[in-house]
Amino acid sequence: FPSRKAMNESEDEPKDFIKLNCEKLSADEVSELVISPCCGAVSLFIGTTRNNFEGKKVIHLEYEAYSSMAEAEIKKICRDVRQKWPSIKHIAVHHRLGLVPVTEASVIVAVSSPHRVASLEAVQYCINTLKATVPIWKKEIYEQEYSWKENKECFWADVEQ
Amino acid sequence: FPSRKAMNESEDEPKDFIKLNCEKLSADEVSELVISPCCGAVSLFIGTTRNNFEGKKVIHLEYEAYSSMAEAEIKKICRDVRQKWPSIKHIAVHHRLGLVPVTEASVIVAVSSPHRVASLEAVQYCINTLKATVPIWKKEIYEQEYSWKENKECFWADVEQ
Amino acid sequence: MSCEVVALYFARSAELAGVRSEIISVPQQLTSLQLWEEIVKRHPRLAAIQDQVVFAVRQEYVLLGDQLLVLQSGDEVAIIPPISGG
Amino acid sequence: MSCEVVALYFARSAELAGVRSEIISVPQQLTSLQLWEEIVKRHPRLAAIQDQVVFAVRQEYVLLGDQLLVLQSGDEVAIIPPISGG
Repeated sequence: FPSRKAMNESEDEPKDFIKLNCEKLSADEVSELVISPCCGAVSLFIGTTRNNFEGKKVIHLEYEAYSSMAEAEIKKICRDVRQKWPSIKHIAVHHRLGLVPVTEASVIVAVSSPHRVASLEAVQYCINTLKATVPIWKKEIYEQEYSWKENKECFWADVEQ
Repeated sequence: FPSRKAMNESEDEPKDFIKLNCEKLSADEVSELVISPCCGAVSLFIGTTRNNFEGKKVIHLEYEAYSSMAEAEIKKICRDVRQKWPSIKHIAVHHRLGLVPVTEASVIVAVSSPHRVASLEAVQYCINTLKATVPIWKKEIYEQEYSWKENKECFWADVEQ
Repeated sequence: MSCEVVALYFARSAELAGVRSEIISVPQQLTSLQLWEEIVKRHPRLAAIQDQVVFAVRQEYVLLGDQLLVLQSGDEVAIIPPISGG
Repeated sequence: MSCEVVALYFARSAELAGVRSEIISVPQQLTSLQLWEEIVKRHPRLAAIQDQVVFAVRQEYVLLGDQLLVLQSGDEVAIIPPISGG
């Protein structure tokens, strides 16, 4: 039954790939994780370190996480994605921790689906929700000072800032 | 003036990277092209070859292009993107031609911008418009037969098909 | 007055025409539908896809119809079946 | 009755507390605001960010307020300043 085997989509069960560590991120690695023979679309979002914030020169970013809870919150996002877009196949969320130099990636989100609309919408939902709910913190380090950032998506952030 | 130099965003002038050839595509290569020190966001779309179409097993795809016009049409898309989302920095559109085996990428679109909404919207616009306007053709090769595909976005396609 | 244009065929139109490019002699001024008829005279099998093709004249899309084309020798005229890139 | 929970501090809350984790003894039942007051007693500098923090109790978000917490020894209680991942 070789052809039946190759066609059997259930052999490529939907998977969530979640990783938080200090390693440099790779778009190739993350996209390879989610590519599936029964999918025609992979959408990725890559968050990279900018060299400036309100006119101040950014030297690098430094990330820390409540890692076990962050993974649990990312799993919740994956579960929600699968409810909203049932055709989604694989989801990968890799977040780098520690120092991230300018132009390097702090986060890569990748989603595969048979057709493109689902993966495009889902990757947008993933990164928006990650910014609102996943306990990770970013310190922006300038030449003379630093600042803890606050995502505008975080509902308990100081609205006055 | 080292810091002024590093901050000078105009040194990283917006660029369009367009490539159509038979080489294997790389998400890393395409994302590296568009990453910019003044951007925090890169969005990618990767179109990959599926193993099935309406129950038929797909062996591989074969692409051909009217290359000079395809490049011109992609440049038009880039120009439109920059009008719609003026914050967009770099745009890359790589389309593979010739044989593309199952799970390999036929197209990668990548867009960078300071903040993520612009790049997420623009990458979606790019792939949607590419499918509607860029003269590239895909032949789907099954075990016993083949079929020339027609994008549903192509307005002069046979609606009856 | 006639001129020599470069006719280009792709995908299904190349299969039906049995050729990918050729020089053809056509009137300098004619409608796009008349141009199509000239081409179908050379390659009758193309008639099968008349409702599913457009031209690209000097790399700009032109529908088959009453639009007047003003051609010069060396111009590219491509027969464009439904596209499927991406 | 009191119990020993693991208090975790991150980012600005770790800077203000001067510690990243510690075992603290707290009542088994108290509101989340009372828990916050217990913690501010130990680390008065945290008072500066009272309006900008939430708890994570056993890794679930809890706002500072009247919500009653039922704690057990070993539970994780994290002080969560505004997040900025991505």
